[in-house]
Amino acid sequence: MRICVQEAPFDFGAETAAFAAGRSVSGAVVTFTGIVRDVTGGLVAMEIEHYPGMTEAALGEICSTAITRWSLEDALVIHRHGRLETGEMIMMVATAARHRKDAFEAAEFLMDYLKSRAPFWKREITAQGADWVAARDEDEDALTRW
Amino acid sequence: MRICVQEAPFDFGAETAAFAAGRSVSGAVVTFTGIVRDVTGGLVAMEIEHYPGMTEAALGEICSTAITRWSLEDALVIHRHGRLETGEMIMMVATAARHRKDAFEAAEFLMDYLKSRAPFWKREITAQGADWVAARDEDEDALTRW
Amino acid sequence: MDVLYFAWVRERIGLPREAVETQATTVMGLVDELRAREERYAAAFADISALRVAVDQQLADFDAPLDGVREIAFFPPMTGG
Amino acid sequence: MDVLYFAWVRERIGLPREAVETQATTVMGLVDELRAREERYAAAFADISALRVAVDQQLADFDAPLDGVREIAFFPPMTGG
Repeated sequence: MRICVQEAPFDFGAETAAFAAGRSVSGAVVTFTGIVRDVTGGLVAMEIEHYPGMTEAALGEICSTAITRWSLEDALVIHRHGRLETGEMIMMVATAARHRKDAFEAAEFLMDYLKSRAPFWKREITAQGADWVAARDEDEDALTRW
Repeated sequence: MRICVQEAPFDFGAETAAFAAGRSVSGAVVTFTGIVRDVTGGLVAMEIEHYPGMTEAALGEICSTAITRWSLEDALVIHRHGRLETGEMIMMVATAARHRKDAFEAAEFLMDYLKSRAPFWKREITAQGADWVAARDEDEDALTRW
Repeated sequence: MDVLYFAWVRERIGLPREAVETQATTVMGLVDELRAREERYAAAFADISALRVAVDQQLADFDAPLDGVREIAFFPPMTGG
Repeated sequence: MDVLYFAWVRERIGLPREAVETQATTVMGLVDELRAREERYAAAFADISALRVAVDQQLADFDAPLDGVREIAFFPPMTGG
């Protein structure tokens, strides 16, 4: 298990390659990457605030839960904070399991939980100013699946 | 959309990096990779036979269906054939969508369909001989989800 | 038309592809003609519930018509991924 | 104890962290003390259904006890990922 909370960009290709190459028993590797998008138009940048200390603890706990529940060989979470431009990668998760169903479910679980249970707060910077992104009911609802 | 059916290994890190970097509207990228595993013990290698022509057509059709159904910005399928050693990557898929739910579902759909509807046949080579891998009922059942 | 065999169907029949002259009007009619040829064909086609068929590279049913068809392939259930 | 504020809670109160002496025995008691201080606190804590709280870096409820607690954080619902 590896948890990285960092301001610097990460090398998605190198991270996925290293994660997959490190496997010894897994037949299935799933990755997810989130990218900053200008959905409404006019986005200049995204700023991500977090709670140092609690962030790492929360991600570690979510990751450990996933590893146990889906018998993962390994899991990886990288999440950036600070200022990100459109097109930059915000975060990634990777899961490795014997079977594809477990790798997929665990990756979706990690995403659902770190959306609503890891202490990050996004703010969208536009020409008009800065707005905190509101949590969406559907992100909270997604947790009921697990 | 890109479909590659090839005997040569592929560079997973480079492929995932290029796929993610090529996005303009997607906020979510999911990848899946399958790796040869010695599940029962004694596996020497895996041999994958396929149906040249039909393979590319079937993968293209499955991919197009996914792109339409989940409004994907893009999708990628790479599938190897020939002889593969334990630990080698057999195949990968990648999907890019605005939202994570679509990217995850489309990747699972691609996997479910190419397990049972793309003309590949796996044979396990052991010290005792070679055995064709039997299709599993659960792989066929997985299609009913879609 | 060209008839192709894959995986254990290919092994049981002993060749990957052959040109076949047929009077059959459906895939099942062709299967019956092949079964009547030799024991290795009869063995390969003994249980067609264990087989899949593609007609001109599209998955099809055994009652599919052969009119205008150029290529038929027989194989076990696929195991990709 | 240390009280931390994040996102718009931090902006509304005007500082990210402060040391607070409190007689409160629960998180809600602490919230009531803070509300009574100044308008900016009252505004930040006007609707606690819009807030989340962490006690010693673990998500908690507003009725959580403060006994032995060193760090409390208040923030809006999280938006990671």
